[in-house]
Amino acid sequence: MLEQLRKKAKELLKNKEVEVIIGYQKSNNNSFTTPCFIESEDGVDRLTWDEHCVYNLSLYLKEVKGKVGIVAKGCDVKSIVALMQENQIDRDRIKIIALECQAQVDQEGQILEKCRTCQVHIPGMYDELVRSKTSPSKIESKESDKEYSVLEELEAKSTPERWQFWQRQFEKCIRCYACRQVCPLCYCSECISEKTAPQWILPSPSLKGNTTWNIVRAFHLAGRCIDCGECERVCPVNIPLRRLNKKMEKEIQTMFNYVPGLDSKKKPPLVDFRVDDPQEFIR
Amino acid sequence: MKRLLKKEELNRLLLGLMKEYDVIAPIDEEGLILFRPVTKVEQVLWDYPNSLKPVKEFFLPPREVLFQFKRGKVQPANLSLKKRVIWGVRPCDARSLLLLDKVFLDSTQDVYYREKRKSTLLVGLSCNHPEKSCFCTSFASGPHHKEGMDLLIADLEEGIFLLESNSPEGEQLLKGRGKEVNKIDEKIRTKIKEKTERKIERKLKPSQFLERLTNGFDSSYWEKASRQCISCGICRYLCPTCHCFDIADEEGERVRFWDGCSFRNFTKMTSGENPRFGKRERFKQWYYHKFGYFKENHGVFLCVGCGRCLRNCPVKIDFSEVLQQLPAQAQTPAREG
Amino acid sequence: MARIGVFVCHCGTNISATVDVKKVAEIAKGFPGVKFATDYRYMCSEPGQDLIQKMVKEHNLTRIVVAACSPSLHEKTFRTCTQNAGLNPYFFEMANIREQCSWVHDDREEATLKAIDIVKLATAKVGKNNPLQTTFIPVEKKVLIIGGGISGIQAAIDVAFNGFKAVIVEREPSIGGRMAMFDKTFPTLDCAACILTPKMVEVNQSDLIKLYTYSEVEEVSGYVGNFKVKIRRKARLVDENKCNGCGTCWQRCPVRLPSEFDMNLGKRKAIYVPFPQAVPNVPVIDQKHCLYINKKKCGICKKVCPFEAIDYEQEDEVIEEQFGAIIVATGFTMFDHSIYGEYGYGKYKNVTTGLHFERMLNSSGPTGGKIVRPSDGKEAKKVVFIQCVGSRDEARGMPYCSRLCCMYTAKQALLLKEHNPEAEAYVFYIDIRAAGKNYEEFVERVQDEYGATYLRGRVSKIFQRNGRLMVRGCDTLSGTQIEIDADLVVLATALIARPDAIKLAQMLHIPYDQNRLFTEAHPKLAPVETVTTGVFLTGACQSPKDIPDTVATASAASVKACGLLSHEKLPIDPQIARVDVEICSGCLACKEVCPFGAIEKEEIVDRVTQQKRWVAKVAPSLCNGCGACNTACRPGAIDLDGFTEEQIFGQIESLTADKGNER
Amino acid sequence: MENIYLPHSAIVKEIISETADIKTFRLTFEDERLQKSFTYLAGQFVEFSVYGVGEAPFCLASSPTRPGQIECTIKKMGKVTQAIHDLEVGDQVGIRGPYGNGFPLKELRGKNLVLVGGGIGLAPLRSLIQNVLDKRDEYGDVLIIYGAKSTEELVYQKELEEWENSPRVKMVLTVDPGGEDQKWQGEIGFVPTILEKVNPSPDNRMLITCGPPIMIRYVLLGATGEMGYRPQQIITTLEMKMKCGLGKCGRCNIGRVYICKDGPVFTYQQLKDLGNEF
Amino acid sequence: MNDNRSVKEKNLELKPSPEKVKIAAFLCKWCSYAGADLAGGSRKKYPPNVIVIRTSCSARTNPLFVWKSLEKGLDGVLVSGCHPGECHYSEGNYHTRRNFAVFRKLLEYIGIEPERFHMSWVSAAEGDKWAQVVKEVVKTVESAGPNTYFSKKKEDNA
Repeated sequence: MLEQLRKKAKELLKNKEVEVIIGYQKSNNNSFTTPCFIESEDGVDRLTWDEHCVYNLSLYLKEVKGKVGIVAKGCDVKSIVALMQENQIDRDRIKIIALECQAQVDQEGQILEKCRTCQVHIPGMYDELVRSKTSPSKIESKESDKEYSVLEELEAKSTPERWQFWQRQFEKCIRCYACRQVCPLCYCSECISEKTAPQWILPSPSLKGNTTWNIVRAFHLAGRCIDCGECERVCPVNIPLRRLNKKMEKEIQTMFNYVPGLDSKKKPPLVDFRVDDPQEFIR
Repeated sequence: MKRLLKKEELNRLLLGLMKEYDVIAPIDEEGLILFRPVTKVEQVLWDYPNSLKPVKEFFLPPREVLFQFKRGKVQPANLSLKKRVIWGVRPCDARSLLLLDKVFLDSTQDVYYREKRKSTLLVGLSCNHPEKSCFCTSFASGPHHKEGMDLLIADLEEGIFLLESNSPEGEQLLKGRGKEVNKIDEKIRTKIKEKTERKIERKLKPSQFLERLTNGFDSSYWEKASRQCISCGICRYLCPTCHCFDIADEEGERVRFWDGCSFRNFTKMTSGENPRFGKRERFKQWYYHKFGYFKENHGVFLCVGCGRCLRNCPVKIDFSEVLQQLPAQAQTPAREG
Repeated sequence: MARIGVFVCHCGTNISATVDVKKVAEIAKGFPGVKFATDYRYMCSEPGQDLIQKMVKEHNLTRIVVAACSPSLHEKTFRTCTQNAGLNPYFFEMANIREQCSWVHDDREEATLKAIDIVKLATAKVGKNNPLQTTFIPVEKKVLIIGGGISGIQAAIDVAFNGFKAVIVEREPSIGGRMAMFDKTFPTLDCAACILTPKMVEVNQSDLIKLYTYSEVEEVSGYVGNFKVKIRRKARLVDENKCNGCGTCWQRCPVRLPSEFDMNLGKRKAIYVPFPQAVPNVPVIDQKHCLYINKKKCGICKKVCPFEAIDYEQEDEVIEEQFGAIIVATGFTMFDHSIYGEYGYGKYKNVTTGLHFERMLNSSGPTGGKIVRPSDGKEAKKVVFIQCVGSRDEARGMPYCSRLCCMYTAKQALLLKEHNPEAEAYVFYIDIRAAGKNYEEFVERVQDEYGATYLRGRVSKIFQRNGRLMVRGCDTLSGTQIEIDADLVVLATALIARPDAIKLAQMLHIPYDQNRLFTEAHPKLAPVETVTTGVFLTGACQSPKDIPDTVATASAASVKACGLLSHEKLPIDPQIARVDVEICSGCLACKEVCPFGAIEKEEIVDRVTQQKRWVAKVAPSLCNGCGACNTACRPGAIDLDGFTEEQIFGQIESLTADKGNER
Repeated sequence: MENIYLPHSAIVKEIISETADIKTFRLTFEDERLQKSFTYLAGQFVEFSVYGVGEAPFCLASSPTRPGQIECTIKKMGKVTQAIHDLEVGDQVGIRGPYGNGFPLKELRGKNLVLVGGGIGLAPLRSLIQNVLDKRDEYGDVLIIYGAKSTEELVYQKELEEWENSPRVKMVLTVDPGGEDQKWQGEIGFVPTILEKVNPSPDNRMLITCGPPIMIRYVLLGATGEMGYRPQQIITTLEMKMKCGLGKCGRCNIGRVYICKDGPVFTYQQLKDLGNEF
Repeated sequence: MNDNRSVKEKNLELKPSPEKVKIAAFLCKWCSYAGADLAGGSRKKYPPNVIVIRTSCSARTNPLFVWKSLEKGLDGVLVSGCHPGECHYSEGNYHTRRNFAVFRKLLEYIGIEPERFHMSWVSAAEGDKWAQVVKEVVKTVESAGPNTYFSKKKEDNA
């Protein structure tokens, strides 16, 4: 697969279809895989592809100007679709080199939770597709592979227990905003957390400020988050952020039968409505 | 003064400290290694790489109430603090406090910081298994340095520890404990010291940093180096020497809390002007402040080589690489990246 | 900080009865920014408003809070008063301590505490009000009148008389509505056609009034002064311009069908005019029953028509026009009394309704004016009238009185005697409602001169006994059970709203009540207006009305509409949305949720990066100020004046000031 | 040991509204001892606190040579300035400072001065002008060039006349093109162009300029261009976001210096040595 | 709220009895606010715990206002608007319905008792329904007791 990727990348650069390609590379002396920006043909050899390419490169699309090539997994493509839905990128300046991806692993080599329930091993949208020759080795499925099993444990708890659990988590937050900066859908030039008139969110990492910040973030991603899992990966204090977004995803799917990142023509759920939307909770 | 103690003697020392002081030590909290107040010896971790959050958090806390105001009256927060001991500080963190002292204890003393420094004893633990990302040796420090500590514990393996005091209070703690240290112990200790220092392969040559930075200011190198950065606050917050903070009024209190020059509104003026609007300028500011301006003003780099920034960067930027590959002379733009 | 003046109103005793207004004013002095607080018996009165203007000068106040009734009553009054005091009219807030406090609580202590909170809320909000300037929009000088009955016709005539253009949209092939079906009208016994037809002709001949008959309103958008309305002109299959109504076609048409206009007592053809004096006098082809349309046979009407006016291929046509104001005159329909099994409707042919009787009375009606029994066509001697069929019947969800059935039943009893002196009229009633001018005298005359027997009581059952229709009821005055063998029974069924009233209300965004009757802006102060500025109500669609009231409301509505149109341009509410382009990142979520399409994409050059980027732009004339965009906008780049984030925030903070987060 | 973050409470004695969105606040410290002992230099600034809202730095517009109240001229821009503009006479605020280095009076002594101000930039210069006028003979002649966007935005209108008729002081007022109204007799044009038009000779003269960054940039270019001023002869203030005022919070760090501690007043030469971040 | 004005304040504090729950009601001015007025007009009595904040449309009520009210200590929040199809702006309440259908799940998920947040459709003609809604909401919020989310534990800032 790697040679195909490099060949395609070289082609794109050669006939000037793109000015830069955002991809993955092994950083030279240590074993880390990191994002990279290739601008010349012979730089293409730095491109790599393995199960450590966890980064969602679509977060760079808004900053990098001009014609851009991007190496993308299935989940990354979903976030590109979501960005198109919200007029943040125009499709024809982007060339997507999509890769069939079985699963990515975390630092300890465990398969990421999101990959267990992934339905886009073959990405939904692309300009070039790189398929893997070998038949995909079946990941041994665990019973916890049902789509929203990650939520069951917390949903089973009582309300006060849930409040204790989340207060415990939000207390750890140091407000480094890595969860916001890494998220491709958090593209606002001035985030609501920076607003002083009115001050929606207390700026210091107090319990009250942290709780409000995490609630605002979860609500602002409701119906938009495509579960690339980056926020949870980068959180230095290991707050289970994915569980917040996954809960929103689950509720929106059950109520409005909408899954984000699949159709760039569709209106995101919270700016759309149907006359027969559920309203059993309204007196 | 140097003494040799067995493990249980060390534990007894720790227990004694717990009676007299508030003891803060590294514990494992849901997989995170953090310094937390401890009451039981078992809680304390012994073999751990380094804590996630540096001990800076006990002197320049993530959030600190400067004063409260009620009905127009200003009530400063009470500064006096029960005497405490931070156990298990790594040499790099201890040294970082000395650097912070240069900022907070200069001519205009920061009262909050000073009270905390005065009422805290530092009992360090030297490193025998440094991380791949550690490079304290490149910045006038080392796995066994006792700079900035009151007492340093060196683990000679097989349950024997060589304790060396580095301040009168340290000596006070050590008096009448354990055995004399003889030549062989000294030799074992220096052998272990050199062995660990050799383990640190990541070597930097900081000498040319200042010069390369000064004339590389406008180089297009920074455009390439900063591209990968997502401007979050992790490297700034987890760095033991980064000391920038913000002040705001929150519900009846004026609070000071950590801030980072990586954020766009760090230098955004109310008029909308922002000298460091772009990601490139904000990325550069970290390097120039730590290895340029601080060096020029205080003659020492604002870095202790603890490696936290390398370990925790979400996009794995290796900042030591960024510095190593700093071009000697000014770069002409758009060279192959 | 703004210098706020708080004025707490007693409203006579409406507020001061349960709220300690003195204490509220006293405590209001302590709220942030309040420089002056007082209480007064009638703030909305002349001296009350003078008090405000005097205090503004004396204490150079910059913001006004009046704690009194609901803003829907006097917000306008006090805004003008604030303006006259030299301040921006939007530096004013109303604290509703009457409808939402003094009237709904009886514990004086709690009511006072709540009033204090409400006033605190208002002072917090007013402190953050921005000075808003009203902006103006051009007005389309044309009125849309939905419904061509007497109310629509009268409204059109009055609008034209004022020199403005009017367009009547009537669903039936001809205007005239219900009144065209009547024979005589009470109390003067004028012939309905004689007073209606001239008005219909006047409407048809006026060059300021355009008629769209056999048409319906399909879609309404825009707002006062600029309504964009789509009208569907259903295909008549007859070309209006060519046909002069000579009638050859409907004489030769072979298909005979029951005529709805004659309540199915008479017949009409497949190509027909509902009634002789129809305006426009142009027939329409009933596509369901026309032989040519269904089976491609016949086609006689096309052959015989001297002016080739018949056009089987004619299609529905949807036209769009601009209007400055809309008058709703859609009238009423009759209550479906078949649910009263005891009256045997459907089982017995001779049980009919008032409208049937009216058609029989009418000389151009199906029976040529003779009152007969629909079962066998014989003359009806004994006629029993039953009042309140459907009206005043809580169990059937019809609590209201239809107001005019007593009168037209009395008229019908009188005319029965006139047509056939030997006939006997019996009227079962609960209470006679004859409150209009000369109404009571009219009913007295029917009873004395014309000998109609009025029986106070309800009818329990109508049944057949050996070929005779028996009406059993009681007469509570004499306390006896009565049975009358009647030739004919006439039920005075209730007047109810049109079945599609809700669809129209939603199209026009006007509220309606549980009886599906359109709700007026205020029963006493604004009976012909609705809360949606520019939309007016007349006639029975608002509540059952007889012809005198209908004509009165029609003239009232047209004056109101013309009042709007007489302005060169109309002030629009400045409480609309504003975009802060510094913060907007161009995701256009606001554009998606805007019901009025008031937000468009705009490319600007960023002040700092000098690069082009997309932002949202609000069209002030289209924005109605709903604020849906504020919620959809994540970074809070769009704000709605009048209900800004800061204002609502300030209110929440003032509400929770004593909740301990102010350590 | 004095807590550097603790504001001293002061009372607003008088509020003069200069323009639609600029007001001058006259303050005195609540405790008399501090009121007497509080000394400062022209060009220094204080951190102005409105409790519950926040804190922001403002230069002292009054001069140390005129003891009594201290004055700050503040333009309504953001949350804190909005709250300040809402203050009433008699309200209590917090003041800490003075911070910053202030104008180098020693170097200015005996020299002719040209003061170039733009909009609210005249506030720090006013402190210097009053200082110079109170010790008139220690300085050469004084030329004041002051401009604003429009006539309504000129501050200290009363004092401008007073300065004009004080000894050996020449005053040139200007408004940006389009900002003039009928009654305006002064110049029309941007401040840097007017400066080049008046073209004061650089010998034995120091140029001090404060105002919006764009204006300062053109004034510096113009002055060191054909007007022949050497960078050491030009003094300006640098506008940066400041929080602590004591070089701790890292916000105002440019090059080796902290604007709040080592500035905000710099000679153009110093700025040049700072490297081109500026 | 700028506190330093209190030196001058003559605040005769009428301390509200602590256990009385305090509820904010965001009412759309076209229907629910008018319905509340009608309840007043017909002298329908209901408990005084609900304070009304008037908004242009229920769609203007940002769910984060609801969180802000709970965060600042209110015991319950009610959002009320026009019945679907009757919105003066034709679609406003449809958006409100979706926003809060999602937001209330988030609130419950992080541990806010469902009894604290309520929504209702009250038209301009439903005075007595408004009184009924208020009674029910006050009873339910009282069952959840006062809001102690942020007041119990003193935030540590070690």
